[in-house]
Amino acid sequence: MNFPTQDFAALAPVGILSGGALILLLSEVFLASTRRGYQASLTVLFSILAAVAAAGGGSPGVIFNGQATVDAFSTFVTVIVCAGLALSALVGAGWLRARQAERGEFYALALFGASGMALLGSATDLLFAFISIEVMSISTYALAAYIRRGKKPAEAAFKYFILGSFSSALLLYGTALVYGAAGSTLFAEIGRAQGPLLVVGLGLVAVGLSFKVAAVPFHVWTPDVYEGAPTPVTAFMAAGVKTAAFAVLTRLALVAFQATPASAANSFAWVLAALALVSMLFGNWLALTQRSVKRMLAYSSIAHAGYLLVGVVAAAAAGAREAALSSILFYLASYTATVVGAFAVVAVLERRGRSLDEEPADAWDLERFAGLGRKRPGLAFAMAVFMVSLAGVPPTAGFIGKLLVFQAAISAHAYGLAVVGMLTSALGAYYYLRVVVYMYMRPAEDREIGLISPAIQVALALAVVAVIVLGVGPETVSKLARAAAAIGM
Amino acid sequence: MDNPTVAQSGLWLLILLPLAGALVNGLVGRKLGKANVALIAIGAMVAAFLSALVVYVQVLAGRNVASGGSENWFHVLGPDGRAMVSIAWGLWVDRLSGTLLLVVTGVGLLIHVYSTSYMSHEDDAGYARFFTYLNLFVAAMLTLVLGDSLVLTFVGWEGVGLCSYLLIGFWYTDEQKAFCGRKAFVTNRIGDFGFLIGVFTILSIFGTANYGQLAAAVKGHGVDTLLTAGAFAGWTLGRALTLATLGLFVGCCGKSAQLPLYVWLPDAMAGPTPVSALIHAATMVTAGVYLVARTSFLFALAPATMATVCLVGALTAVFAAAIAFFQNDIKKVLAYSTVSQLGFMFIGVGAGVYFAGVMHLVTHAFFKACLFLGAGSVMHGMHEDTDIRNMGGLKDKMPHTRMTFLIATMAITGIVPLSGFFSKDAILAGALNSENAAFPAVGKIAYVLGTIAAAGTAFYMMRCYFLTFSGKPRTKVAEHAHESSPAMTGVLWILAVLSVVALLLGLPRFEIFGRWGEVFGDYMHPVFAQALGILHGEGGEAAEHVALWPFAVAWGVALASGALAWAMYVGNLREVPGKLARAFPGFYRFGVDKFRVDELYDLFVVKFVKNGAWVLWKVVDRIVIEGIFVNGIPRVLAGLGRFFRLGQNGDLQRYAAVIAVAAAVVLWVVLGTGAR
Amino acid sequence: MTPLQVYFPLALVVIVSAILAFLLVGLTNLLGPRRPSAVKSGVFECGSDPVGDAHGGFGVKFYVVALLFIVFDIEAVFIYPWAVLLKELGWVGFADMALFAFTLVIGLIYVWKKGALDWE
Amino acid sequence: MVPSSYYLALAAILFSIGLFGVVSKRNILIVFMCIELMLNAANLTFLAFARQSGNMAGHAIAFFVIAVAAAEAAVGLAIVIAIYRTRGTLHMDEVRVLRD
Repeated sequence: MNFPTQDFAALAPVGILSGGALILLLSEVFLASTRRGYQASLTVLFSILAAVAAAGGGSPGVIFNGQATVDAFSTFVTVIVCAGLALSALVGAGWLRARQAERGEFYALALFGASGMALLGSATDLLFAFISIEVMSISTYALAAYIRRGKKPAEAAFKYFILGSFSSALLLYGTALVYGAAGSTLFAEIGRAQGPLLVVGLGLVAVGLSFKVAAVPFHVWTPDVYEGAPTPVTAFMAAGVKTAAFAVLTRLALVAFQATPASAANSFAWVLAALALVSMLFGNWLALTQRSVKRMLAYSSIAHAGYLLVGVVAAAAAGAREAALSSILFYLASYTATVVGAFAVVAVLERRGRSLDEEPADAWDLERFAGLGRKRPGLAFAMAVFMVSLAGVPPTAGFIGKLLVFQAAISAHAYGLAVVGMLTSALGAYYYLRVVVYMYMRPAEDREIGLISPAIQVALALAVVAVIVLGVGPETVSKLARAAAAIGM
Repeated sequence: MDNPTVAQSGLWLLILLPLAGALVNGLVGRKLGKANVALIAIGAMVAAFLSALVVYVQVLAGRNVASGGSENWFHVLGPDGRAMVSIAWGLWVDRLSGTLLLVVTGVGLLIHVYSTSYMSHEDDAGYARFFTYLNLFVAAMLTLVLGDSLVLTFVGWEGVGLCSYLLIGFWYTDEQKAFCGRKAFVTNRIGDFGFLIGVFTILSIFGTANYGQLAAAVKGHGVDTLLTAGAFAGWTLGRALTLATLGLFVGCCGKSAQLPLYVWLPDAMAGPTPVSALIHAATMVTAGVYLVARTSFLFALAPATMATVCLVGALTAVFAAAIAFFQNDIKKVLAYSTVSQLGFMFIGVGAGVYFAGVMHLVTHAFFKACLFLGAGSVMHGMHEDTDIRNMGGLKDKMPHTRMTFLIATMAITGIVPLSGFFSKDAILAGALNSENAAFPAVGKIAYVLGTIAAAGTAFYMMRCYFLTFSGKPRTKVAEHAHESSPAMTGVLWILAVLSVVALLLGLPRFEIFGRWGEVFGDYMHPVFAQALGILHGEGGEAAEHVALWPFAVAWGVALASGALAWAMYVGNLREVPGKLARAFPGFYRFGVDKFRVDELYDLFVVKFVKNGAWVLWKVVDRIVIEGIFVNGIPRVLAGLGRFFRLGQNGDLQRYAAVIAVAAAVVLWVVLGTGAR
Repeated sequence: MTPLQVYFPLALVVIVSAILAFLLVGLTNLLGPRRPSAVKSGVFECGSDPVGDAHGGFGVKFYVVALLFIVFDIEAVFIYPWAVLLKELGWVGFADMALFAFTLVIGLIYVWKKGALDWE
Repeated sequence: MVPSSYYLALAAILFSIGLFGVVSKRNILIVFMCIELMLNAANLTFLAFARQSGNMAGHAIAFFVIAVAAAEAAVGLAIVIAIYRTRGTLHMDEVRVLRD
């Protein structure tokens, strides 16, 4: 029996991320210093290292006897997750310092979470996926409760924890049933099994994953948790958790679609299509009525899960599979850049109480954005870019992503979903542009300009550049996405 | 100057110059002071106009200028489901887009100059904001015009919509104006949805959205060609293209304010007047006409769509003219007139006389911009009062404004030697002679409706002119009105001269005009050759009945109708209202001098026009669009949203129950269908 | 022997003890005299009225220690099968477990330095 | 020998009890315990199937699940303590600040 050196080497990005987390934990207790500025930089450094290791590590393929597959797909996901982590860490630095809460644990937890996400991107085994999900989720539960003042963070973490472990339990029970039906939890083996036990098991697993991607009706936790969690954490959740969960959902969906009985595959496609439909409708719809921008973004992330699910459904058709997969990956990349940027602006403008313990009721109200175009043209411009991208207006990243997804759906003959997607994104533009209207067309309520730090400025600049570059010159990234889509399942 | 590479690099410069102006003014404009802001904005426009001229020299020399085209923007899946096809960042100037290029940069430049004076009452920040949006708009409009694919045109399409939205709501303090912006937003989103459907359909049929490639793809194919690959396999080309072009036309209806999506345009008048002139008269609203002309070879393969375009245009022309009869706000009159004139353009492109539609687009840009800017000048003089009943006698106070307004009014009315006559009548004569494979009668119907609309146009425009400038001042404000600054009147004169000179474009093909006969049509012919070939058979041209009588009818109608207006508001008939008032004591109470005219007007209009048009307007605008789309749907959505928000009541266990029930449903579905 | 036979004595004990428990409590309830009075129904705490809630909070320290115990204790489930099979797994297994233990030790160091193990 | 379907049925019952408890019990700690019950029901299912098929993977999976459940319990308890600190009670009705 040889030491599986190569298998471990293939997971070098995960090693870098979790090693970085350990280093940050130790440095937090040993370097008892009041200056903690290095922690965010260190986190960014580790995420860059991990991304480089992932991109440079090649594609060794199947590792650990099939439990994971390190390929172009997982590399793409890892890089997105690392980008989301780095941006969120930069946002977190300024945000936490202003609340006197900057500690190494924050970054360590984020790094642990990111390592779970990176693992999830390469998971081809249900148990492996379950453990990766738990690594990711437990870190994000703790991150959500990171701010100990006030009622909201604890409540958000609590809801996230209870509902998250509830869905994990469903997923695990489903895994157990699949294990019973197939005698194994490897994706490759699952495809060969059949019978009602397998169908029920896969159904429960699908429910668990739908929870993680926040698809209606498994979205109920999203608005509350996104609102209550510290804003940088929300950004990280919206970007990273969604990306990782979609990665594994996509891989699993391909397995389920290829499951032997065609009727079962059909019914899974139906379920996913229904989830996509209601997610697009309800996500956009409920976002319409929100006055809190943070909560609006939470609903919008549900809607975007719907658009991504359209891509997953399109992947069911053999002809459009590659286009659909690459569109999902591109969409995830563009959504990560956009949503982290949008939450960064929310973090800047968040209303703070007079004392650290106070929680103002309307901390993220639309009024906070009134007159921003005059007060801070740069910040307003950045937010306008993010909103326009989320609305899917060209020439931004969001437009290309939507166009690719809908085109894949049409190629897969999912006309209904494509049309509903276009209609709901037309509807969605209303609430995104309402933010723009407030920024440019409403007089400011006060002269306060919010909290802005160099780190957040860097994060915003990077996000804006990414959104515009992905919109104007997406070819580099989408070529990578197409290469990654050719996963040999 | 005739080095093509210079022109090519100039193409991107054309878009980037106004964009750079917008960026500078947007980010630091409020600190620069008004003079510098104006300098930057106008400098960008001058440079863009000069680049446009450089490019146009190439086009005149018979060369089309393309830039990019090989630089990939992104790839989409081709119709066969395997190969990826590329959408490129490419710009393309031929005679059609070149002409629009000149209009956009030229008229845009003039309106920028005008605005420096018109907007001078704004504070520094507002001034910078205004020019930022204006420059941004020009950049987006140029993208729309120059883009060499439907996707790139869509980029500009969305951009101009966004700028229009921002500029309508420019004076944001007013709740009513915010609402108007919303109306524009909703109708434009409906239009965008249609546009996207069209783009996706075309992508699925041909696997490309590039105009040149599309033209090559349909070359040699007829309506009955069977599609073999892609999402529309098994359909005939004509059927698939009918779907695609109808989608595109819904987009055109939204952007170009056609029935039933026209409602936003009159409300868009809430924005500053130069904006109305640039965006809502000269450029953006004509984008739909441009799009139909640009993709003429696709529309030509879908006769049903052509008929729809033609009919919708004709109905809009009549309908909007009828509404304009009972408007008293000078800008509203002009707005409905714009809707009506856009209808004429659609008759042109729908009936297959593409060059006439485009020509009317150009001449309309000149005279309608002139009219709007004249209205702005009047509003300045009248202290922002826009009600023509309060004006009168301004001809002595504002001589320049009056003269230019009169010239432009005569142009739009169709008085003979001016440009509007030739472009409008080229459309109507062309429609009369056109043949539509799907609905043969459509050309004749459009001709009749168009002639009625032309008569209406002559009347309400003359009414507007006479009420504003003739007679005696009817209010104190009107007595003290003053002429505007040279920056404004100078621009007015340039536009007035242009709207006369543009007649050279439209001379009909009569012996006496020699080689100037239909010069614009000949010039545009290469652009539309393919579409005309499809419509009239390969190599064959439309039968050239250059009969004199349609022109004579049109001239007569315009003159008669204008004369009636003159008679009612200036001439002998003026006494009629007074006599009526004495005859019917009920009116006597209103027998004050300034109201006489309107009483007759009401008497006249209420009986014949208002009731019908008003009911229609009420139904379409207030109930269908405003009631259902603008207010109704959002209200229903918000109401239902509130209902569903009850579920989001913060109780964790309710959430868990929702998840559990949903999981049970999912299991039921997969078991019910999957396990068997 | 079938499993049933092996576990029969155990089952017997369980059944007997269960019967006994119910019997004793039930008989007391049935047979015992019952004469409630105000004094008897009143709370009794060394002759004085009770102060505060019986559900008093524990110090948060208890929870922290309990949490740490759970986490470190559970890791033993991995060590036990590993220890049984150590010979077969060889150096590969040793290296794996070393990595695992190393991570745990870093966690322990962190907890220690953080002061979570100090009772005071 | 007890048929493994008995174990499976027991696991299903335990899982359902846990699920029901999560949805209906108003005390946070009990909800918390119900979730642990669900996880252990899944564990039991794994073991039953492993025994049924003689496949050892199920046993290994159970170990992993136990470890994960412990980590989850640790974080969960910490969060419950945070709730108690901000609310002073462990009743569900107090955890409803975040809502539409």
